Amino acid sequence: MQAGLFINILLPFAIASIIYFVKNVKVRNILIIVTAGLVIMSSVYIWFEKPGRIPAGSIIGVPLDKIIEVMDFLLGLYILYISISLKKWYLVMLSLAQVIPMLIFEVIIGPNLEVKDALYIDNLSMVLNLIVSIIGTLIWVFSIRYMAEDEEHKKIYPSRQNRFFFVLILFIGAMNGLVLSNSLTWVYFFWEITTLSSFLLIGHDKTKDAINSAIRALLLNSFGGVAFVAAIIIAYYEYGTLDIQKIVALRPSGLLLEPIVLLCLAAFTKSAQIPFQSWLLGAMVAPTPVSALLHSSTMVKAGVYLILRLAPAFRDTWVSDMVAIFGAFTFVVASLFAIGQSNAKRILAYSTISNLGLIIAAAGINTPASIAAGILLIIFHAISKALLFLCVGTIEHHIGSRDIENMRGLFTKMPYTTVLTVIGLVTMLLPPFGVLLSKWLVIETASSNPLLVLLIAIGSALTVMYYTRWIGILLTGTASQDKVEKETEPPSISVPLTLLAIGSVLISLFVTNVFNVMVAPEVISYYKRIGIKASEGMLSMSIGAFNLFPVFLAMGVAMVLGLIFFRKSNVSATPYMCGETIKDYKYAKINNELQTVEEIVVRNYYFEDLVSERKLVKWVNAIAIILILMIFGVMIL
Amino acid sequence: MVEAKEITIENLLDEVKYYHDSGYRFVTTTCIDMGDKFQIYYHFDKDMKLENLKLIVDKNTRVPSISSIYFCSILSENEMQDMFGIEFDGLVVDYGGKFLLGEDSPLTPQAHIQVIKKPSAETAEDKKGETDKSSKESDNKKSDSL
Amino acid sequence: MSDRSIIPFGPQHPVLPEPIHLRLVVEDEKVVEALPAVGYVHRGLEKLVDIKSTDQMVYVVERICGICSCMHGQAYCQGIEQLMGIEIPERAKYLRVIWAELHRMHSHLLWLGLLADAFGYESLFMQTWRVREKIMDILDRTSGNRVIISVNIVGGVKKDIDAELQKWTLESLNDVERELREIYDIMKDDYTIKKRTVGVGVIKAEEAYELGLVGPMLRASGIAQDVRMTGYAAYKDLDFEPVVEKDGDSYARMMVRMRELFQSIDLIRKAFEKMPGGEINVKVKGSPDGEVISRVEQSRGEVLYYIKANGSKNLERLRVRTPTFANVAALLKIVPGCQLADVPVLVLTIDPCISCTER
Amino acid sequence: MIILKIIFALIVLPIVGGLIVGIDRKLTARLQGRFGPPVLQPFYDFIKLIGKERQLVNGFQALSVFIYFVSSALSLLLFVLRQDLLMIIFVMSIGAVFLVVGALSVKSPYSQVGSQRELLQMMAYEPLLILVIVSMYLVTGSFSIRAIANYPVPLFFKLPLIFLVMSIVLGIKMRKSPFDISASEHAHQEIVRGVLTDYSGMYLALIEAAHWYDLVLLLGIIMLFFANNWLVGAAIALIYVIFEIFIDNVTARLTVKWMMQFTWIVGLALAVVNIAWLYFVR
Amino acid sequence: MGLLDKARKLSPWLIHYDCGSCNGCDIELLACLTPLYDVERFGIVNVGNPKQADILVVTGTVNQQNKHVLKNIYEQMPDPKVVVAIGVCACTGGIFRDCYNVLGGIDKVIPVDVYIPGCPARPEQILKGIELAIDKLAEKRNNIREEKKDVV
Amino acid sequence: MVLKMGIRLFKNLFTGPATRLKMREPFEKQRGHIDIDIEKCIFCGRCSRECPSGCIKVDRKAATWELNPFECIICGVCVDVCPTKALSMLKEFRDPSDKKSLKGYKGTPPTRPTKGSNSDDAEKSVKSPEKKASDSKKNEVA
Ligand code: SF4
Ligand code: SF4
Ligand code: SF4
Ligand code: SF4
Ligand code: SF4
Ligand code: SF4
Ligand code: SF4
Ligand code: SF4
Repeated sequence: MQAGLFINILLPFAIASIIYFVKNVKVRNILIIVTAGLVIMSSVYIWFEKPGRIPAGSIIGVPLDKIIEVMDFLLGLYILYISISLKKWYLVMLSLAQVIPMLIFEVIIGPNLEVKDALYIDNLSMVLNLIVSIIGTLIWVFSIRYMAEDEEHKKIYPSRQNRFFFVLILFIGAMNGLVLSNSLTWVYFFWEITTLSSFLLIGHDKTKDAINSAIRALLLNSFGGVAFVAAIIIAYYEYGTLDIQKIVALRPSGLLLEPIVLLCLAAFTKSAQIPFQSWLLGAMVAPTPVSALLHSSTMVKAGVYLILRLAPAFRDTWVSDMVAIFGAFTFVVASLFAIGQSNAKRILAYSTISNLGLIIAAAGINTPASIAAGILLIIFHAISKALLFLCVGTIEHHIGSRDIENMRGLFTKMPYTTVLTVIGLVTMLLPPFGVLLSKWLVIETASSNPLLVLLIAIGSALTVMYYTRWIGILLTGTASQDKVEKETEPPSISVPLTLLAIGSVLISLFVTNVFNVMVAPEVISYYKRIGIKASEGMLSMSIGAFNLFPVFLAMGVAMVLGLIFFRKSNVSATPYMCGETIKDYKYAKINNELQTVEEIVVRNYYFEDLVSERKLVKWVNAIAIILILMIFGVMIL
Repeated sequence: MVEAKEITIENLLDEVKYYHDSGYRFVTTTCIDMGDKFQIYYHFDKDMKLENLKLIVDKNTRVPSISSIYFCSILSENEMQDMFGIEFDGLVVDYGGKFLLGEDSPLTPQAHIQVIKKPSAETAEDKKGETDKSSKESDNKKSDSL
Repeated sequence: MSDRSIIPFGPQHPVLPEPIHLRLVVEDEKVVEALPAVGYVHRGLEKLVDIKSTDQMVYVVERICGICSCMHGQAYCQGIEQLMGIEIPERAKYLRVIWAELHRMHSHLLWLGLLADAFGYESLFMQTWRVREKIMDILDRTSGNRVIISVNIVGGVKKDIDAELQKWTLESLNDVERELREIYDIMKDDYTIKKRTVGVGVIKAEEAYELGLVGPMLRASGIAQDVRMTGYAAYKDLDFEPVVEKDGDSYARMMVRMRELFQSIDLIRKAFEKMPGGEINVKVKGSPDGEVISRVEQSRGEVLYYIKANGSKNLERLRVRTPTFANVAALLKIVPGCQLADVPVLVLTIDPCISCTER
Repeated sequence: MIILKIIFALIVLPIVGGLIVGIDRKLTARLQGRFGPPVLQPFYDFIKLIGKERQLVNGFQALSVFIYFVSSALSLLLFVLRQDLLMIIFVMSIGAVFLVVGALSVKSPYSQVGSQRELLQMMAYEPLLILVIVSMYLVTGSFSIRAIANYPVPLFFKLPLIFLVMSIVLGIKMRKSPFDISASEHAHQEIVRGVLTDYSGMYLALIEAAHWYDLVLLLGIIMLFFANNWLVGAAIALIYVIFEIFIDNVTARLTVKWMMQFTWIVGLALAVVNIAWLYFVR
Repeated sequence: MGLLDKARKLSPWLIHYDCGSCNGCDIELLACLTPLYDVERFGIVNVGNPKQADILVVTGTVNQQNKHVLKNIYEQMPDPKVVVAIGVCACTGGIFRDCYNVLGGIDKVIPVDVYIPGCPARPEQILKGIELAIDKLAEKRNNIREEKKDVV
Repeated sequence: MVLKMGIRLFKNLFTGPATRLKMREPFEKQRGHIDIDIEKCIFCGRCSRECPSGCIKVDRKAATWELNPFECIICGVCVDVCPTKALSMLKEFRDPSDKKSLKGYKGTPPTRPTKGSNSDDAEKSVKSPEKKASDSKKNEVA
């Protein structure tokens, strides 16, 4: 067991440090792939062992707890150093606000801080752990080739890939540590590492834009860090323990909820909820694997993970309701902003934010079924989103743009990647795939709160808008005129993509098994009941049921029929253009540049005047801040 | 019967400007092929009274466009450009001689094309190869009827 | 990436009964640029004067456009008559007025229907065309044809309307008027129609002048200009006031044409009342010589015929400046900046007649 | 029994839908003073279209059409089998999404603009539909049609405003004025037939048939308001259709902007007021 | 198969292209849609979209500018399809056939199945012509079937 | 607003459709198509000269009178000018057809007043279908 954990958490740290110094690319790549395999295996191993609580051990006689404390402090100092070297006074203040209280606290409280069971392994942490270990390592593999191309494109010499992989691999260790830890101080330590990794990776390209975005990310996450520190200190004084499980079991109420609310606030920043969304959007300047790994599948999930973990602690309180509304609000607003975007990565970023909002809403609804929905959503979202990000990265390297307008008719240029992208989009958008299934669960569980339903209903309608048109334009083409080219991708790109695509479909197909094995026990352990029956391709509750297999079956039939009739059709038709032909459309025979034959372009509607991010963002942020204040406010009630 | 004030290329724009400023509505232009010259009428209207300007230009001279004064003149000027091949300086929207005409239309049709009776489509089809004869026949007819 | 879409609009487009092409550049739903391309109907019939005699040309100009064909014939004949110094019988003048006004009515009704169709008000389209059929019946019965009635000849008219037909016509017109009142009431304050027309495509009076607009377009912008006021044919004896609206938007243009329908009914009634008996045409001998400009108010505004003759059987030059030729300029003004959904409505509010624009 | 039900849902009901469309066309004609086509006209059209040459501009059109058709059929089937209402709506939305995807896959500006508008229409009616269903849940305590249908009091008495909201949804889904924005029944529109512009032959026929399924499904939802008496429900649903036809004939097509404002302000307000009232009464 | 033929006769959809007509024939065709003549009672719908139409109804003469448009529209129509020329302009060029920009009747560009004379053609005449076209449609379909058989 | 239209529509609904299910009788002045009483024709050719559309061919020698109904604009000029009133305007319109056929008549040359024997009123359709077919084929290819 210990070995499993060791490989899972510490091996990445070790390998990362080695890779930092390995100059030989081949050796490095082999090392990465081997580590990836080991991490996946260890994760699966832990999953089968599922040992529950694990006491903190010691390394060479020094208790781990102490090590972490010291490391924590060092990390704080490092961030402070970065802040100072960046010459941003507010960053310095925020770092100081973390380091100094932490220091004082640790010095004063000292050994009492220790949590007996430093690690806690249950289904929720394992869900996250598996996601991190499997998707994360797939993204490593993807990055090998991707980063080589990326540096070529961007003309980065000398290579900074060593540093890149150092952070990327180290991050997985930290993430695994985070989800398995049971002590708030440990969580905080790993939390800060993820913040730092994010900062380093966003700034990887060292362009002005990248550095600014990195600073913004550090700033907002440090704010969350401050909230975290405050939560630790207050929690200690109020509950007398930093053991998360114990805190949850306490089910504090009233003002005693304060540390939990502060933790939620920290989680909001990590999950980039409005009004903290700006760092995640800025983070999109980072190379795509970073976006896929940190900023959609794993790191941002740390926030919602924390909330889901704490959810049982504040169930049936007003705080819970407010959290739900806050999450739903983010869900709507982020979807709304996504409509105004044509930059694929920004769309994905907003979509991530909105899905995280939905998970938070699910956590806030705080019934067994909704928590289950939240966990399911984490799983499905992670896979599909990672797939989408990686696809966008691949596309970007081919066509040199990440604007979806430039992806019109992509199918004719990169059929394989396009199909994978479409799979990713469809699994994000439509039943019978998991994301929508979870959404269905959320709506049904939310339906006793009309305001929540209203928000979620609007949000999901908005979601349809921005995904559907993306799917549509990827496939645009005129069979008789646009010949489909052949596409070959190197295995290090195509294998992770294909695995993710297959995974995203299969996991939806076997959603009941996933549910029964992974989700249900977790929920039951906290809530003693679950209220959902999952069997034979059907999720049923007392208030409704979702039948998956008929939908899968029907879609399969439709696709087969579509293929058959496509074969039997004349595909040489041209689109209707009012009698003009698309080929030689020379509207208006005017003399100035006009005799040129111009392609008809039709753009999606982005409603710049209505959904303008710039105009709305102020208001939205204000409302979100009010909502957060209200969360604090209702605590008193 | 058409009273018109004669103008020249030099004072065309000034005259038109004068009409514009005194509140005349631009009606249209009319071009007539006089053989070696073109005669262009500019018609203006105020309170339903028509005022005309007459401009006589040599073929192959460029005429200043009045479209900067009366935007709506682009239509009739483009039409003249199509039909007579007169080129205009400073045409705001220039269709380059393809305003009304298609790709395969005859060029400057109103300036030189002589329309002749095409034989009835059916008869032509019917009597393909006998065109000479039929034309002779029609000649005969003509003489008959005379 | 260009943030604009380019949409070809026409030539074969279901809302456009006639071929015209607009290259629309839109941002979301907003049109930012519109450039017309024409020529799909250009036949070159002005040049037919080379082979058709002066008399035969009447039938050609009537086919410049089938909608107000009668007025084309009238304008042409008046021009030739003026050149040759012919005074046509009084009765012929009144008959010309009657048929011209009937044409105006059927044209306006047709337009109303198409406008309704353009904003998706199908039942209104049906309603107006149903009323229009009554006018078509009058035309059919009085002249022998529904659309191109071919009654004008140089020297007068070919057909007469006898007393019995007069009575029947007036009765039919009463029916028509009643039904028109109904339609008028509907159109005047229908919420959805107003939503689509009020404030859409505004042309102010000065702009209308600047663009050289004619006919209802001009009158909808508040300028009382109507060539009928010059008193050609029998109009000098039938006093009437041009219909004017102030706002210059689509709604105003709709109302102008709506109200002109009633005006036409009025004029027809007056004409029947005052119509003297006697001959309907005079025999014409010889060929015209000289040049002349003849203007007539058609349904869409003033048509201007320039006729140049040289004393031979064939004219030397014929030029027709039709109303739409003047009004197309308005499109360039009002389409940019409108909503995509308003494009058909705006195209129709100028009441385009491409076949006479291109001849 | 279940076989019978499947046959009923997949074959009998779309025929009913087709008949309703036929009646619609006849009635519209009569309202306009025309003689009108035979009531069976939609079926003639359907059969004829099936027999036409199969043309595609892009292979994905075929795929999209079949997905649209199958998902519509499936959602109706699930409705007849009395499954979860919310799930049915989601299944139906697969079809709606793929209709748009199919249209977007064609390079024609009309299809493309049409699909943008179709998306807006979906944005307009989907929240309303979800609210309709949620309000049904709030009254009956279940999403399952079985439970909703067994509710003792007609839902209409508790959800009168929601019942009105359905008229907006139905209007949009039936593509009736003033909501026939993305693809009007008649091609006389600035974007020709919007999303349907580039479909022809069999594919158009399938879309038409899918439309019948959708129509019956929506009418089924309307019937749920009177679920304790199916006959009354059916009668009311028919009256509802006639009402829609009437509205179609007395209004012009309005713009997208207006539709969004109307549905989101009036529609959502009606729904919210009704739901609030439910709370109040409780 | 009989059913199909019957359906085809009962549901002819048409598209109208104004190929440079003087509007005379156009408005008469439009009049056919209106209450008095109501072609919809025969199942005829003016779909305005070549891809969904069975009958192409053309009014007016072909000129240099619109010949390619006419051809495009014809080619976009799925089989079986028929073409109806309304008015003497569409049949032969009518009074305009001598004009310099006019090619003549539409049969110069696409095959025509039914000619309707008249200037303009009356609605009754148009109805008759379309009836004739519907018969042709059934014939054409049979031809296609035979052709296909040949290929197989 | 909706009301007024609504009332109108209900009126329509209850007064029944306005559709003319049968063709109405032509009005008496109706211009349907041109007919010739070839017996009366003296082949003077006046109709041919005055016809605006130029669709009449008269051959005096052969005593033929030929009309292309697909070019005739039914203006009635020929009827008005015919000195012998051989031409008349019938009320009925001409039926549509699937091919363009000329209306050819062979009469008796006025110089030789023998009657009846060689008059031939039969319609003469355009021959050479092969040519037509090849023509349309060409169109298809092009
Ligand atoms: S294609 Fe894009 S992502 Fe790739 S290197 Fe070039 S700019 Fe960077
Ligand atoms: S006149 Fe022009 S706008 Fe009016 S119906 Fe005819 S073609 Fe259409
Ligand atoms: S103005 Fe229009 S309707 Fe009138 S004759 Fe000219 S083209 Fe025809
Ligand atoms: S009623 Fe309107 S939409 Fe319908 S066919 Fe006629 S013109 Fe077209
Ligand atoms: S046949 Fe006559 S009415 Fe028809 S388009 Fe030609 S000229 Fe006009
Ligand atoms: S009949 Fe008349 S037109 Fe003919 S030749 Fe004699 S005079 Fe001349
Ligand atoms: S009716 Fe007119 S067009 Fe026809 S043949 Fe007689 S003169 Fe010629
Ligand atoms: S029909 Fe009359 S005008 Fe013509 S040739 Fe015969 S007699 Fe002369």
